Amino acid sequence: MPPKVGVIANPISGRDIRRVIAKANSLQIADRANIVVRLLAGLAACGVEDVVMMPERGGLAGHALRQMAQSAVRGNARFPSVSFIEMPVTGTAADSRIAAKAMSAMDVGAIIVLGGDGTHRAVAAECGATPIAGVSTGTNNAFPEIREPTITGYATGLVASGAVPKEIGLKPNKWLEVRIDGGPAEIALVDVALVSQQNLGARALWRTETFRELYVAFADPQLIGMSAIAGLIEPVGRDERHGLMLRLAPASVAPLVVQAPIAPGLVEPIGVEQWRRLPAGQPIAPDLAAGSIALDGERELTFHSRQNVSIRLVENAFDTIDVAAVMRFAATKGLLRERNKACV
Amino acid sequence: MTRKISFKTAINEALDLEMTRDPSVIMLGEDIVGGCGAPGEADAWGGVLGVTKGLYAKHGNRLLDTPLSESAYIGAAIGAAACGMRPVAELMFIDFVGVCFDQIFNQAAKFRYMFGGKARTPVVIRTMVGAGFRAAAQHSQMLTPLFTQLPGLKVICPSNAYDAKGLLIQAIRDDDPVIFCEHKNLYSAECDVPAESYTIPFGEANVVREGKDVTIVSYGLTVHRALDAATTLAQKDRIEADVIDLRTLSPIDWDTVLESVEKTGRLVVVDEANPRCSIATDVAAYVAQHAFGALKAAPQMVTAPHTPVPFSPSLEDLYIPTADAVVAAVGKTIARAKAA
Amino acid sequence: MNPNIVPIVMPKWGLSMSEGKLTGWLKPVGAGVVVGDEIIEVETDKIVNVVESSAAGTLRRIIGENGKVYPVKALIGVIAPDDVPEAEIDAFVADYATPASEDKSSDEAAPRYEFVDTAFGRLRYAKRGEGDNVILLIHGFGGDLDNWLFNIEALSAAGTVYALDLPGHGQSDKVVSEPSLNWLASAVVAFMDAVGVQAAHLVGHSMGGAISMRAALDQPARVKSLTLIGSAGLGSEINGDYIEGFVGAASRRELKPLLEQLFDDPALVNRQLVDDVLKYKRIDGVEEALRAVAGGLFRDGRQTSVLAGELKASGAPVLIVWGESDRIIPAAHASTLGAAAKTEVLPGAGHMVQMEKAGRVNELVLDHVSD
Amino acid sequence: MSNNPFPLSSEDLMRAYRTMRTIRDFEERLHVEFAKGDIPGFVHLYAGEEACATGIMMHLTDIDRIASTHRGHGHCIAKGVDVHEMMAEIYGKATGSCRGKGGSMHIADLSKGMMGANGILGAGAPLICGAALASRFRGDRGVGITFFGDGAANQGTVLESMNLAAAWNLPVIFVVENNGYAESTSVEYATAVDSYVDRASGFGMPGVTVDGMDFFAVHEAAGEMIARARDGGGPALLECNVARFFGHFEGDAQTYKAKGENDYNRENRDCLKIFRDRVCDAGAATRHDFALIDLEVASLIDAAVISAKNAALPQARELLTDVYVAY
Repeated sequence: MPPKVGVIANPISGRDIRRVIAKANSLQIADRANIVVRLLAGLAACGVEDVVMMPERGGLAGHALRQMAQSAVRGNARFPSVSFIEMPVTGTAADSRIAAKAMSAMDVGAIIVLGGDGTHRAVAAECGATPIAGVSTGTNNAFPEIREPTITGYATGLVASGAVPKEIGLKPNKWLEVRIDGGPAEIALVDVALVSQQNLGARALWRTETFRELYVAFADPQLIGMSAIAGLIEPVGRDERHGLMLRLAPASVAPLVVQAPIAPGLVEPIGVEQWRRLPAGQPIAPDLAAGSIALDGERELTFHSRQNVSIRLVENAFDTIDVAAVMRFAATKGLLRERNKACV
Repeated sequence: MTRKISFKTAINEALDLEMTRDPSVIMLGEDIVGGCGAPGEADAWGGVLGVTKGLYAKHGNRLLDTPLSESAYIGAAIGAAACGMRPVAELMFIDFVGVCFDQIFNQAAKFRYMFGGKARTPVVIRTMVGAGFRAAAQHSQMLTPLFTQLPGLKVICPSNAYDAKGLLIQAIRDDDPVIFCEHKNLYSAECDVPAESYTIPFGEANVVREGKDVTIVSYGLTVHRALDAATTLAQKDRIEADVIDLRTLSPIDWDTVLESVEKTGRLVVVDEANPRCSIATDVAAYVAQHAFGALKAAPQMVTAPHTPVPFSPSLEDLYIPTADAVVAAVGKTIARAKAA
Repeated sequence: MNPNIVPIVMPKWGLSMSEGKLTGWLKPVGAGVVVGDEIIEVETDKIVNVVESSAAGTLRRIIGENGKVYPVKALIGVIAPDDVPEAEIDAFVADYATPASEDKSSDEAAPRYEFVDTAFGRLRYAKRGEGDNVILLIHGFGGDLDNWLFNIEALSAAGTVYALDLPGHGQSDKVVSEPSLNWLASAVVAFMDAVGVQAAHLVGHSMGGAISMRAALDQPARVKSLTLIGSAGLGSEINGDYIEGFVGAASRRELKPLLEQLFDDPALVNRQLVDDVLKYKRIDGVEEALRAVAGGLFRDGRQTSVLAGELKASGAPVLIVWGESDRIIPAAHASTLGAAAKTEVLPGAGHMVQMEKAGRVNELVLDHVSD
Repeated sequence: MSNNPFPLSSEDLMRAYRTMRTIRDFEERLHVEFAKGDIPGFVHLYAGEEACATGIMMHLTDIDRIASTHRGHGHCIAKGVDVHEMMAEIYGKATGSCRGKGGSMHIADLSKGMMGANGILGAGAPLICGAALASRFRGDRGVGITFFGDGAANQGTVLESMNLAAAWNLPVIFVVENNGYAESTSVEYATAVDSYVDRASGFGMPGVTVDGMDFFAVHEAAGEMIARARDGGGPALLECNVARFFGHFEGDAQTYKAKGENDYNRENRDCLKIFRDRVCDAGAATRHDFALIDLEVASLIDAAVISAKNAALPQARELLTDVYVAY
C-alpha cells in the first residue's frame, strides 16, 4: 500500500499580538499555501500519492489547491492527491489537535506540521506514535527548524514509505508536562513560564516584570522566546537528558540580568535569581502561589493559591523526522538515483 | 489695496490668507506640494497647474500630498472636517469624482441631516472643471449638475479672479461641504482683486451687465461667452441683455433671475454641462414655473451637446457653447416674441 | 479758431475713468443753454451723472450717439452763439482731435492711487494739481476718496488737491483702534505730516466734516479753512436706520435701497456703484471697523459729538454746503452756525451733494479756498 | 472582591460586563420588537459580538473616534451613546439620537466620538483616517478606530485607507469583525486571500487575530495597539473572529449557515458567559454581582422601549431642517 502522509497547516497560527508588541513576522496565507505546495511536490517526488489535510476556512488549502490546479492545467503538475479529514472547523488551535488525533488513528506514515510552536505543540500532544515533521512559518519560534519545505517533503516521504529505516530517520524529543491538581497534562515542547499575571488576555508574554519561573526542555542561545533566557545562561541540547529551571525576578531587583530576545526584535533585560538543571521524570512544584502558565510562550492556564501545580520533564515523548539524517542516508544509499536505461 | 491678479493667483492667495488666519485649515491633494519624497526639490509643482505653488514654503506640513487614492484622502478630509478641522481637499479634476463619490454624497452631504443636525462638515473640495484644455473626455467635464442635484452640498463655480478669491474664502469659512469648481481655462484671466481677505456670500448672483431686453444666465467660463454675445447684440441689434453670473449653483439666487426675467421677459441659459438635467434645464424650468406670466418667448438653453468631451481641437471647439450660439438663442427669443 | 465755439466733451471723473457711455441728451439741437444747464447724461463704471454746460449759447451740434461709449475728452457736441456761421462749426468739428488719454502718457503710467504709511496704518490717497495752496478732501462714513470723483480735477485749479481714504475705509488699512473724532482727526493730521503738508483747506463730507472740525479745533495752525458738506458735528440728528443698515448690509439687495437714500435722484445709484461699496464692505475687518465707528460717533441714531458751539467760538472761516433733500443729516443743520459761516443749501441734491451738484459745489469751494 | 487578577479594576470589569449585557439585551429585545412590526425599515443586530466592541472601547475616551458599520448598535452603546436615544432613533422618534432622521444605520453622537453607523460598507475607513489626522494636527493624542466586517474588508476604500494610514503613520486601528459571512456569502467564496491580517502585511502594518468572543483577549490586544498608535507608533489591524447570533438583518432565515451553528455558538462561544465564568472562577466577582447588573440592564432596556414607543414622531417641519448649517 502506498504511504499516506498527513499535513496540518492551521491558518490561525502566527497571528498573535507579537506583531504589535514585538516585530514578529506575519507569513501571508499565500506564502503558507506556497509552502504546502512545495511540501507536496517533495512528497510526490518520493512516491507519496495520498495526502490527507486538515480542513480549515482560512484559505490556505483553497489557495494550495488553486495553485496545484493551475500547474495541472499547464501540464507540469506532479502532486499527490489531496483529501481532507471530515471534522468541524472551529478556526481555533483545537482544529490542529482534532486533526492530529484523526490522522494518527488513520495510520498515516507521518504528519507534516506547518506553523509555529503552538501548532506543533497541539499536534505533538495528539499524534501518539506517528512521527511529525515540522515546517516553520517564520523565525518567531523555537521548536521547528528553518528549512526549505520541498526537502522536508522529501525526507517525510522517504520515512513514510519505509525507504529510510526509522532508527535512522526518527529522533526522540522531550517535552514538559504541566498538571493542575492532578488533572490532565498540558504539554510544552520548549518552555513553561510562570508569570504573576493571573489572566490569559492576548496570550503572548511581554510584561517582563511578571516573569517568575521558567522551565525549559532545551535551551539554544541561537533561538528566541522564553527559552532564550535559559539558552543565554546555560545551553541545553534537544538530545540531552535534562532540562533547566530558572527563578526569575524583575530586572531591577535581580542579582543577574540577561538581555534576552524574548520575541522577534524584542530584547528585554530579564532578572534571574537562580537556576539549576531540571532532571527528567521528576515532578517539580513551583514556588509561585498564583498566576498563569504559559506553554511555549502563550498563556494557556491560570492557577490560584489553593491549586497544586506540578511540572515534569518527559523524555522520548514523541518522534520527529530528522531531515538531515534522512537525506544523508538517502544520498549515501543512492535512494534518489536511478540509471537511465536508454543510455546503457 | 487692489491689484490685477489672475484667477490662479487669487485662489492661491485665498488659501494662503485662510491658512494664515485659521490653524484648523489644512490642505490635502495629489501633488499640491509636488515632489514629496522625491530626490528633487520640495514644492516641485505646487499643484498640477501650479495653483498652490509656494504655500508649502509658508505653511509646511499643513499641506499634505496624498497618495493617488481619492477615495481615501477625500474621505479623510471629510472625516477631519467632521472632527473640527477645515480641510481644503483638491480633487485634481472633477472627472475623478467617480472613484470617491460615495464619500462626498453619501457621507459629507448627509451627515448633518442624517445625524439630526448634530454634525457639521466644513470641508471644501476644490476641483478643476471644464473643457477647452484639449484634455479629452475624462479631464474636461462640467459635472456641476451632478453635485447641484444633491442636498447637503454647496456648489460654487466662479467666473473671475475677484469672485474666486471671495467665494473660496467664504467656502473655507462655511460650515457645510462645498464643491468649489475652478474652470481651468479661466486660470490666467486677470482682474482687480483686493489684497485683503474678503468674502462673497453664497446664493447671490452677480449681474455683470444690465439690459432690458433679454436675460442671459450663466456661470463659470460661459459667463464670458454670454458677455461677448451681449456686446455683439448691443452693437449689432441694439438688444440690451441682462447678464447674470450665478456664481453659486447651490444655493442659487432665484430672486435675481426672476427679477431680471420679470423685467426682460426673455431667458437664455448658457451652461457648459451636458443638456439633460443640467443647470440650464433647472433655471429654465424654475423660471417657467415661477415667471410664466412674464415670459414673452420660450426660454432657450445653450449647452454642450449630449456627448462626452471630444479630444480633437476641431471637435472640442464645437463642444463648448459659443458667443454666436448665445446670440442665435437670443435671436430666437426675440423672433418668437415678435411672432406671438 | 473762434473762442466762442465751446466743445462738449466726455468728462473725466476720477482717476480711473478712461471712457464713458453717453446715455442721454438733455437738450435738443438749437436749444439755448446757460452755464450750469444739464446737457448730457453719462454713465461710467462708477456712476451715472449729468454734464453741465460750462458756457452759454446755443446747442449747435449733437455729435455723440445715445448708448455709445466714448473716450475721455472725445467731442460729444458743440455750443456756440447763434452768430457763429455753420461753416465755422463744421470746421471746428472736423479739426477736433481727442487729446490722448492721460492714463497713457508717461507721467500717468505710475499707479493711479498712492499709499503712505502712518501711525494710523497704511492710507491710500489721490493727488492732483500743484502749488502751496493745499486742499484736503475727507470723505464720510463708509465712503472713500472716489466720493470726490467730480471734484478732485476741478478743485486742482486752486492748488494741490489731496483726497484720502480714512482708516477703516476704501483701501486704507481696516483698523480703527479708537472710534472717536479725536482719533480720526489725528489720523488726518498724521496723513498731512506724512505727505509733507503743513496746512490745508479741509473739505469734509458728512462724518469727514466733523473730523475736519475736530482737526481745526485741535490744530488750528494746520487748518486754513473748513468746508463742511452735508456735515456731521453740527447737530445731534442723523438717520440711524441708514447707519445701521449700511453697517449690516451684506448683499446688493440690501445695500441698493440704502445707497439710494444718499441721492436726490436714486437712479444715479447704478450696479457698479453698489458693487464697489459691496466689495469694500466684504473685506475682512470692514464691518467691525464700521460698527466701531458707528458705535463711537452715531450711537442709537444720535450724533455723539456736536462741535457747532466750539467751532463758532473759534472763528475759523467756514463754508457750509448742503443738499436740500438730504435724508441722512437734515439740511436744517446748515444754519447752525448762523452768520459765522457762508451757507448754501442746494435744491435737487441729497446727501451726496458734491456728486449730484458737483459743478456748483466746486465753484463754492474754489471761491472759499481762494479767499 | 479581594482577588482580581485581571488588568482591569473591579469597577471596570463590571462596567465591561454591563456594556456587553446592555448590547445583548438591546439586540435581543429588538429582535422581539422587530418581529411585532413596530420598527420601521430593517435592523442589523450585533448580538454575539459584544466582546469585540466592548474590549476595544474600554480603552477609549470621547477624544477617540470610531467609525462604525451598518451593524452599529453595539459600537454605539460601547462608545457611550445614550440607550434611550438609540432606541427612540430606531423607532424613528423625535427623541432619537438623530431626531428620527437617521435610523438604525446612521446613529451617531459626535460628542462621544461616535462618527456614525454607516450604511455604506467600508465607508468609515477613510473618515476615521481624517479623524486621526485631525487628532494629530490638534495634538490631542486621539486615536481613530474603524470597524468593518469580513465583507467590507474587500472594499477599495478600506484598502486605500490602510495605505493612507500606513503612509502617513496615522493613529488608526482597523478592526475586522470577522463573523464569517458577508451578508450570506462566505469568506472563503468572496475573498481571494482569506486572511485579513495579510491585508495589513501588504501595507506594512502589524495585523493580529484574536478570539473576538474572549473579552480579555480583545481587551489586551486592542490595548497594546491603541497605546502604540496613541504614542505615534502607527496604525495596526485587529481581526476579531466573532459569531453573529442572528441573521444579516432581521427576517433573514439564515439558511446559508450550517445546521445548529447558532445553537453551538450560543452554547459554547457566548462572550458574556465566558466573561462571567472567568471572572467568577478567579473570585473577582460573584454570580450575584452579575445578576444585579442583569436586572439593572433589563429594566433599562424595558424603559427605553416603553419611552421610545411613547415618544413623539418628528414634526413635519423636520423634513426640511438641518440639510445645511447655513442656508
